[in-house]
Amino acid sequence: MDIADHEDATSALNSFKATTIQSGHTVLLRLPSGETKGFKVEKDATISIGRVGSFRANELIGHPYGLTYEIRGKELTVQPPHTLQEVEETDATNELINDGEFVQPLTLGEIEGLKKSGVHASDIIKAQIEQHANYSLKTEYSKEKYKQRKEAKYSKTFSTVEPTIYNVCDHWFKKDQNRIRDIRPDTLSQILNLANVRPGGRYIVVDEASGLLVSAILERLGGEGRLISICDVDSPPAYPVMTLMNFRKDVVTNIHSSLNWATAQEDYTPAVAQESSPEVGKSERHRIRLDKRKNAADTLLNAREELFAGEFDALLIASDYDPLEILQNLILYVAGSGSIVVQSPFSQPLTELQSKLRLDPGYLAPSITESWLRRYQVLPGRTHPTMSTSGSGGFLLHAIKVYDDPNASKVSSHRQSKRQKKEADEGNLTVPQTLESYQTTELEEKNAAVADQASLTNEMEPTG
Amino acid sequence: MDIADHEDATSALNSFKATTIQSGHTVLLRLPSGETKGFKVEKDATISIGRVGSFRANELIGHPYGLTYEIRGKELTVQPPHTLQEVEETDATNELINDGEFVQPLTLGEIEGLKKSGVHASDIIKAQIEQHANYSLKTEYSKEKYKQRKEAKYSKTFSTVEPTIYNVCDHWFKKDQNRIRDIRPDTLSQILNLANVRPGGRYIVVDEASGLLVSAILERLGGEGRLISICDVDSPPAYPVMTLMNFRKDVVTNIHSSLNWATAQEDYTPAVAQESSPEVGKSERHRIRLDKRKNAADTLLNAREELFAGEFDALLIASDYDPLEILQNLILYVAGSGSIVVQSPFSQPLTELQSKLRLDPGYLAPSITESWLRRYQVLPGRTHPTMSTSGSGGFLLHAIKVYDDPNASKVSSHRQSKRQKKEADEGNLTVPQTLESYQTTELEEKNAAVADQASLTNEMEPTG
Amino acid sequence: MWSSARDVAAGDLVIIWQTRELIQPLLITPGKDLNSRFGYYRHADLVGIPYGSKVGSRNGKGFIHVLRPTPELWTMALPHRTQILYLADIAFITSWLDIKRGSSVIEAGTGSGSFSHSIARTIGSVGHLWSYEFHEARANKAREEFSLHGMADIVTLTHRNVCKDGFTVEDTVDAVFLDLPAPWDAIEHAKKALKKTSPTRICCFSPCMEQVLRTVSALNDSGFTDITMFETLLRPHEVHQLSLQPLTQAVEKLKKLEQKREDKRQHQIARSSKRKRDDLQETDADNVGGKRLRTQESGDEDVSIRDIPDAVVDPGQSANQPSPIKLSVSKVSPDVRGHTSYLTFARLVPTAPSKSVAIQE
Amino acid sequence: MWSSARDVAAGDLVIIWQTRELIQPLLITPGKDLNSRFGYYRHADLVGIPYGSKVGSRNGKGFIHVLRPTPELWTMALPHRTQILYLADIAFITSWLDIKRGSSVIEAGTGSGSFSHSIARTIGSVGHLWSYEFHEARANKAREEFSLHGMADIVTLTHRNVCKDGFTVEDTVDAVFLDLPAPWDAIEHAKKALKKTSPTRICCFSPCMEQVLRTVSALNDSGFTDITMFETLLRPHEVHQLSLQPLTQAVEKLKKLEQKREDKRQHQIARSSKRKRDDLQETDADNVGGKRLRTQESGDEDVSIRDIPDAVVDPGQSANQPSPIKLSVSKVSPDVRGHTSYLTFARLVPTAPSKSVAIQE
Repeated sequence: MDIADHEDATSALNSFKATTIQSGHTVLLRLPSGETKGFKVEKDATISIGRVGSFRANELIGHPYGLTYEIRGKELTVQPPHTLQEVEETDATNELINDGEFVQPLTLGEIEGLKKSGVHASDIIKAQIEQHANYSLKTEYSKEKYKQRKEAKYSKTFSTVEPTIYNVCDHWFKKDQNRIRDIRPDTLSQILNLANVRPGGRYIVVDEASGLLVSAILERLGGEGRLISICDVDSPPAYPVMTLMNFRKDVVTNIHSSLNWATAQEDYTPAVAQESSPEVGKSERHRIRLDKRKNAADTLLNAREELFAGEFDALLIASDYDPLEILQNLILYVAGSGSIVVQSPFSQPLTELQSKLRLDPGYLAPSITESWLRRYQVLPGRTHPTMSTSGSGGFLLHAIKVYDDPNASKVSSHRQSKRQKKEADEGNLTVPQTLESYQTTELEEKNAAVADQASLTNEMEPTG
Repeated sequence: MDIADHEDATSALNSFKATTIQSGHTVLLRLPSGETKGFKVEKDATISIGRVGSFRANELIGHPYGLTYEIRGKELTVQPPHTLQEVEETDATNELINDGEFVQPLTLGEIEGLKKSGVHASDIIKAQIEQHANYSLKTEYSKEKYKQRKEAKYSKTFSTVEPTIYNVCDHWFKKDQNRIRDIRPDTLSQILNLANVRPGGRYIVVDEASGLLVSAILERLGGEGRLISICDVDSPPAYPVMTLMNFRKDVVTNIHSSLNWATAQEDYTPAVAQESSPEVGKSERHRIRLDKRKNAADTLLNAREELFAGEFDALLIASDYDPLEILQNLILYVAGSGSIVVQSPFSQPLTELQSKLRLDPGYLAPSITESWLRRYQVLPGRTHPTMSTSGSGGFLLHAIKVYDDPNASKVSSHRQSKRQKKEADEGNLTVPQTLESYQTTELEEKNAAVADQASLTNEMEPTG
Repeated sequence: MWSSARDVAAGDLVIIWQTRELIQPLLITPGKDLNSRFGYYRHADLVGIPYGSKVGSRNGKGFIHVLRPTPELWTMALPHRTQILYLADIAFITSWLDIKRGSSVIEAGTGSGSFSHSIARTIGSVGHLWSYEFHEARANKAREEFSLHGMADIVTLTHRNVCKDGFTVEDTVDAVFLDLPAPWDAIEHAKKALKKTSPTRICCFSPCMEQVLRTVSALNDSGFTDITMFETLLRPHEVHQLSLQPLTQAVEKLKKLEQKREDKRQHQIARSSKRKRDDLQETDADNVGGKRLRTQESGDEDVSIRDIPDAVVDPGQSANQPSPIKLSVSKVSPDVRGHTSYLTFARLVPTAPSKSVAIQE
Repeated sequence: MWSSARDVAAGDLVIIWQTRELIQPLLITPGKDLNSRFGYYRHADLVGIPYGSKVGSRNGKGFIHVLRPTPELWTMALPHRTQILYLADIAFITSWLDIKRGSSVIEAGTGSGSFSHSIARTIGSVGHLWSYEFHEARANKAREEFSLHGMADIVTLTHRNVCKDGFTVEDTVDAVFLDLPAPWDAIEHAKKALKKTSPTRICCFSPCMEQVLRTVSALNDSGFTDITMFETLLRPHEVHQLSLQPLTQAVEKLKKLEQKREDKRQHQIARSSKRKRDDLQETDADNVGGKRLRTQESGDEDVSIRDIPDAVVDPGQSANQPSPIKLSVSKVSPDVRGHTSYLTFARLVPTAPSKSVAIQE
């Protein structure tokens, strides 16, 4: 890797994110229903998770993420990890069970009584099962389903969920996929890889996905690199997704700056920059305010300077504004060979964009992809895709920024120093080793023609 | 079923399609590569299928479809059906095989020699395998793959493929999916079911899918019912797909008529109908020609009359013309509660159409669906989805034709005879049994509002 | 099966469409009433109206559509006795098994009859369906239903455990469909029931992969060929109206917003008032709040329609602004059924004819 | 890893993009030439140009784009020693396994190094990848490659059969990725290698379902939890220009066509010529032929653009006709990869802390 300062990088890493639960974290808890919910962990506060129960936050602080707990009173007991249980098939079928006659033997009142008397959830279920008239007639599959349903209802256990970008994205996607523009964890992972997001890299992002892209890029930078986000409100918005990441704010401040569509214009002079009068001799309070204002102005001016200097590694866009206009505004600041990734919940805006970009020699191989994801249940003997899946994870357009040479396709055009020319003349004509496979490749069209038909081929997945 | 004449129906069925291969049939053959190709079977002719070999057509005539043959000389031998072979895993891995060192021990000349001397394909493969230096080091999986590749190359076997609509659609989809507008067998099956195509039914079709829809509807009618197709050329086109179905022409003529977009206009008088002068006393040849012309005119006028009389069970559209205009032309002839199914290779034209139809009270619940299909390899121990699948099987819009009552949503409006009124007044208010589940259904919105949001719900697949 | 007359008659089974989520069968029985959330109707009022009619309620509380039953509507309306098969699977199975007019078909089990109705429609009165159900109460209910729907001549329903006792016909059917927990136990029986003189087909419907693996093995052992497996789904698409906002407009709005705030600040400095400190922050907070609120709204309604604050734009100016690009777009609905079942298919090849087979015509 | 300078320098590894199907790595070695179907280039000419430049060939036969390597481009350009992992799987695995800056990761086997490059990029210089390959020649080639690409500090490559001999580290890594024919034999070894103080993760990459079932069972037996399985794919979309023809235009054309033919016929009758008999038929045949030809053409070029015969329309009239609706549309490419592998994931839960654990900060 071409990263210079190894020590600095390490220390930034260590301080970017705590590996255990800390006071002030917003922690995702997985409830017995399978749903995840975010809870603020504050020292000495009580966390209440509905009918599952409540407990003191201190019980979690200092623990690694990912453990499962049972609430007993206000106390938490760490549970051993849950393993799969083999379902043995018996000769029983559902043949003799009459539909609609599946009577629940314990009344609601009885169950509440058992729960209050501190009887363990698994015992309530067992009691129900034993009294269930038809239970022994049901197949093992039906029994298992029944048990799971009951367990979700009476269990007093929960797990803490590590704030990985996968988990946070998954949580938001299930909670409200509109707010993150349908970006599913798989799509997000593709965005990050297509944009070559890496520690030390420099990126521009237009994030109208509640901060999901900003969060994901910051997580990948891990404290090393730069991110400039451009928003359509005058001050940087509070990103609801970022709350769950529990980044250390000081590290984020170092690597992340925010501009808006006005301050991101080179020909625009922000009001703060117009300030000229030093206004000396005012009150202490006034001076503090002026300092603050000065800092904000400096931050803004630095971010502008940095943006306009360009040479960013990639530009990532998830926005409802016309993507072509966004590119026209920002493409200038992307380095040659840098990536452009545009996300949309619908294919149509990207279709329009692609049909324009393919005519622009400044963009290489603009292509549209849709991500497809399928999750499976893998319980022993009962492996199948989950019955309900998300319909769409959104669409991506990817292209590479290139520098056109209008003459290149017609005549040869080279910058050549004398020294280079000499070397070249002396050089032998052997094909380099890394290209040896090329010699046998059969091509049917000239590259100019092929490049025109760019969209008709699968760029990212060559058959091989 | 409400079909009157049982005997007639049966005889029509028996004569609609031969169950064995007949002279004149175009028969799909599945070649060792897995590809299917159509061949004309003519008595006493020779059928030549490339390097697999050639044989006399008579060898197939009278045989049921679906058999596998081996060509030996010009003769065919029926082969026993091929069953799956369990692959036993050995301890061998590919660990010790060097890439690129996979030497073929028999030269091409040697193989040709073996083939000419009449050595059986499986023996050639065996010989190759035995001489293959690394063969025993390869895993059983690799061996199997290798064997299959070789088998496809040297095998002299083929199978006849029954001309089911599934097989014919599959053949065309693989051969040239553009010509059938991306209609995959699964999509086709949905079109037929959504349009409620059944023996005895009456249908209108606009088929620019090389006759795939026409063929599929005729196959489903099985000789009983009516089909009017509307084309954009003045005479009925020759449908390449229909050639493979091997329908009996006389039966097809009875149930299928064709109009074009001009002759399907009520206010247009076709030229043939303008004929008035009897032109008596001409030559025999001239009279035959006139009779022919008279028949064509009668057929045309009858088809027009039938179309304009309306009450068709469904309208099926696969066309490049604006689907809204097509509906405006033909919706009149669809019976109340009849189905409209519009197919497109792209979602966009259907999106536009749906956004218009949902505002038109003459269409109930216009909804867009895309079919998804996945095929699996199920070789023992090697079960997985096939590596390459078709990307898209096209999109469907489905709606039900209804008669609007503009007052219905505001005030009650009823046609009511006195007798009916009396009965109703005497009737009790009990909810009919079939609606009992309704009473417990929780609805959150009025139906008017829900109907407006038609597109937001999954019509065909209610969760249940 | 059901009425093919233009108009509804007493005794007809009709489909009452209230909403997409509320589609119910109704046996037209003059004298009875239909009472629903969407109003009050008399059966007698429906007699004589054409199928497909929209009918307003007597009490003005809503309306219904009176539809002619089809197997597809029946699937949406039927009383569930079990998990049922839906359009995509039914249609695909029908096609692969080459079920058409005149086909002889076996299905086991009958379940809620969703598949049975579709097959009966497709084979017509010259075809026949043998349907088997091992659960007695369900078998009885299905038998009543088939009779009520005029399918008694087409469908023979038998209460029977086919895995144990096999089928009631031999060398008779063109196609077998098995929707059973252990289809492998019925495969040899199915082979007996299939015709041997023409190509025949079988389909096993199994939700889990382990069942598929065992089924494939049993099919292979019984001499079935071309064993293959499919999954098919129907992905409903939602239609949205999308408007792509022009960016230039956002730039102008933001510039104005900032200028306004700056003017306010300068004004305040000039006045040297006491309330200085909070102003800037308030504006910030408002703005952030406003942004978040908008996002939520658009989340609740339609993610695609997005606005930047209109309050700061002079209405007179918008005419000069580029107008947003309007598109009618679609995407797959979020709650797509992700899996119904694996469909394992196989063929049984007819016995090879002897060389002396006469050419039939 | 690779150069992050603006301009290409001698000794850089660059990616030469000729077409989408022809993307090749090139080590810039002034003195050498690049000779391809798309022209003749000297390495020396590429030194000093900015990355991303389009370069014309010296002999005017075409052009290339000179790109900066990324793991994603490398995946498209690399010499295949084995089947390789592609973007969709790599990205998803990276995300689920929470691989990021500083992560310690194991992969087995190395294969063609497609996954290795992506992981090295993502973990950065403060992370580490232990990569194991059981095939000696492949291991040696990969080692050379990693060294050439400046990854030697990040990746430790070991030639080893990990199923038999296990891994070389213990209690060290955050994530394990197994791309092996029999991953179940390596799962206990993987457990040893994983850290025990924080949540860690494993992924097994298996093309067949039977491998998945065995892997799930082994993971469960070894105490891994939250076992789940995914498949992911990238579906490339094609963009087409669609024009919906107005139907009224077709109607007019057909009317004119028929009138023309009728006029011709009447004309012929009037002339009572001998050649009567064939004319009508000829016209028919021509027309059918024309239709079929058009269909084929549209099949070969673009199915969406369709025309009815223009010959019969007066050019002057078309201005009055409604114009076709033009749409820019897309659909999934016909040749989508339908399956790569099943991705089986599981977590290893950290040991529970004792109650006395101090609050770390």
